[in-house]
Amino acid sequence: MHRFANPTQFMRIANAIFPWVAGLAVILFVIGLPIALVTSPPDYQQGETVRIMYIHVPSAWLALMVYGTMAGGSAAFLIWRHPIANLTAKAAAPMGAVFTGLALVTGMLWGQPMWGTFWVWDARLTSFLILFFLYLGYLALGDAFEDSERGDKAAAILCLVGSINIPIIHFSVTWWNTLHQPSIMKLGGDGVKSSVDGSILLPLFVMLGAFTMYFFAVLILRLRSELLAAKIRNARLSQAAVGDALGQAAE
Amino acid sequence: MSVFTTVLARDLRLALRQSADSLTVIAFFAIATVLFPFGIGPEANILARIAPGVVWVTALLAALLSLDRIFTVDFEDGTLDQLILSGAPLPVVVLAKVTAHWLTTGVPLIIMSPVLAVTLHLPAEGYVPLMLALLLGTPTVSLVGAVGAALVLGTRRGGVLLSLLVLPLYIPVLIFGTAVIEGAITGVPVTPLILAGFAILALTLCPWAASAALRQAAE
Amino acid sequence: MVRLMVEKTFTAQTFSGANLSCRRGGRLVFAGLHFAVPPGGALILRGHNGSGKTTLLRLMAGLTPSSAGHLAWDGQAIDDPDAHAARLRFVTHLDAVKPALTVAENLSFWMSLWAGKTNESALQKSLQAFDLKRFETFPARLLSAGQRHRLALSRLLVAPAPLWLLDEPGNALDDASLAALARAIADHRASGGQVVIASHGSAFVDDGMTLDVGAFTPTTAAHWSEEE
Amino acid sequence: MAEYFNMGGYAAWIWPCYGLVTLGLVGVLVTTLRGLNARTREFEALKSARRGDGA
Repeated sequence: MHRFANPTQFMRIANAIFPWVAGLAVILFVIGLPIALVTSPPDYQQGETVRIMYIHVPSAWLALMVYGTMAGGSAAFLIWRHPIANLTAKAAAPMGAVFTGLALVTGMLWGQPMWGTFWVWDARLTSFLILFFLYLGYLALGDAFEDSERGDKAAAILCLVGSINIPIIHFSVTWWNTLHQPSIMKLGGDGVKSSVDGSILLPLFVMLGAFTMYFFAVLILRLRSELLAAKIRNARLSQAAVGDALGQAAE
Repeated sequence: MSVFTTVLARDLRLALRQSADSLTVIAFFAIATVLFPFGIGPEANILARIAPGVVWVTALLAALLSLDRIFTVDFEDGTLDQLILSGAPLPVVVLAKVTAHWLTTGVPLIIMSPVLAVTLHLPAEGYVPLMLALLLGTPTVSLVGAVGAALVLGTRRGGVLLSLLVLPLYIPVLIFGTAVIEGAITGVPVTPLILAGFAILALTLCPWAASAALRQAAE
Repeated sequence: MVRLMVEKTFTAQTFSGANLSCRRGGRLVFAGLHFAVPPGGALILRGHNGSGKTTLLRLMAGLTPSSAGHLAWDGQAIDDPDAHAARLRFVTHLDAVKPALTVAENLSFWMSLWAGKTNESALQKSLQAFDLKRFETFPARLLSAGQRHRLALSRLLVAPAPLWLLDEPGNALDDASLAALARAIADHRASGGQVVIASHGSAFVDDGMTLDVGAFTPTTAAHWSEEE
Repeated sequence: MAEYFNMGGYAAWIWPCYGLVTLGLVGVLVTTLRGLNARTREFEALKSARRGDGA
């Protein structure tokens, strides 16, 4: 485990797998998009709108997976003080917010033809809306300190608190939804269940894979960037220290 | 005296000497609730329909306004350093401070709530559930809020940030808090025990999370 | 002035630190720092602004973690911050005085937190040591900056602890108070306690060891080599 | 062809969905690459400045 805590070694491994991950992402998108958009048949219930599912479900899946990654990274950072774990959480967070936003927007655009309205207080949409706020809170807190290292720890604690709350929030919202709108149709779930059919599962899984590989590839790039930012900060600080020492010597 | 009672007694004494702080929170609760009839119109049946939700939402906002009192002053005047160095378990200190916060804001909100419910024409069978729901829900509000308040110590724009961090986490309490009241009115009772469950869960986790946040704030 | 009676002799233990480094805001403040304070000893921290005197004191208190090296008490590495906290008193540049409480209430709160109970005679002695007796029932908001600082210093005496960490304790003090502080430190050391003082001016002791924290500020090369 | 783009009458929802997702994914990738390039340049500049100092 501690082998990965060393930034240089970790990045060596990450850089070694990067071409494979990035290549796989490209290949899966090249295969998946034509299947999703052209060759796969329309669903017998939802018609052509089922094509939205092939990007909505992967976005939603990544929205959750990124939060899981962040929670794991935050825990590892707080317990073992792994700097890389923290950088991973930090690098992943904006992507998680984007995926959550995309899941919400595609859900709304799917809801309009299905339910005749852009927004229903469906349990899943509502949960994702709250998840989106959790992401915004994490990003805002990490950015709110003058000393970025302090923001790191605060954001990590917040991330863990949020990860304990996500199941509670989902349970509450689901219960609330059944209480108030027992007749509403569930988004996504029925689409998948009512037609467990190869013609739908194939594009879905290829797109899930493509999105996941895209996430890992961009995550590695963002980690590189975060590490460089840390190095630049250190270099600048040491310049400031030298400047101070020169000033002292001149006095 | 134990650590808990020592810290609790001091915070209560401070709150008593600066009672204007608590009164401001109650005043906010009243004013914010009274705004709703102006925004929605004075029809009694509409107000009665939204009364449980309005009381809960304004109670949450009022509690939110008072959260920075828990740690900010102690952080700024050096008391927090000394509390961390007291040698006492920090979660116990945190729990004492949260208890003081609940006694000085949560309890006044509970006492005040029936008065405001009257102005919103809450049906008679809703009053006891309203107070019970607030009694079981507000401890969670104080506990979760304390974690947020500890996290934003030393930030720019702490107050606005605090609301962004904490309000999403209050949604479960809001859902079940209003459901308990509405259930009593519509005759489909909802158990308030789930609110007690949230409170117990918050009680077991929040003091530790807040302690971790306080330690990193003092680093 | 009442001379403080030596109430308790602390069991003799050495407080030491080995190879300490500390990062603040990504900057390596000092590195490879060693110190040892024997029972009854005094350590004076010197150094220019930003050399890390306050950081070192906070590290000694267990508030700030060290990025390398460790602190030791009686040769045993300190791993329980709460146990370490229980044997030290830390006077920072913030006085931790509550304006709404009286002087006596301010003191007795910390006394009951540290000692588990309030002891009227110890309270009176602490008040007298820094000439605060006549303010006993005053709300602390009426005190001047110097008087508040004396109140913070009087906390050192309400419950005995062997290790005193003092950050610029002479700030805002008049000559009489400086003398009172010097006397309190001498009594504390006579009873086997030790003291670490970060100070620009008066050292308060004439036989203390001096540590120039500025000498441990790493060079530019160290910053880079640590990253690469 | 026009019939394909019509998506059975659902074009107004399907194409914006794909457009927004593409925009999101490409946008994240582009901002990441730009940040990475800017930081790489800055770091190289700092490094060469340091060599110049002979520090």
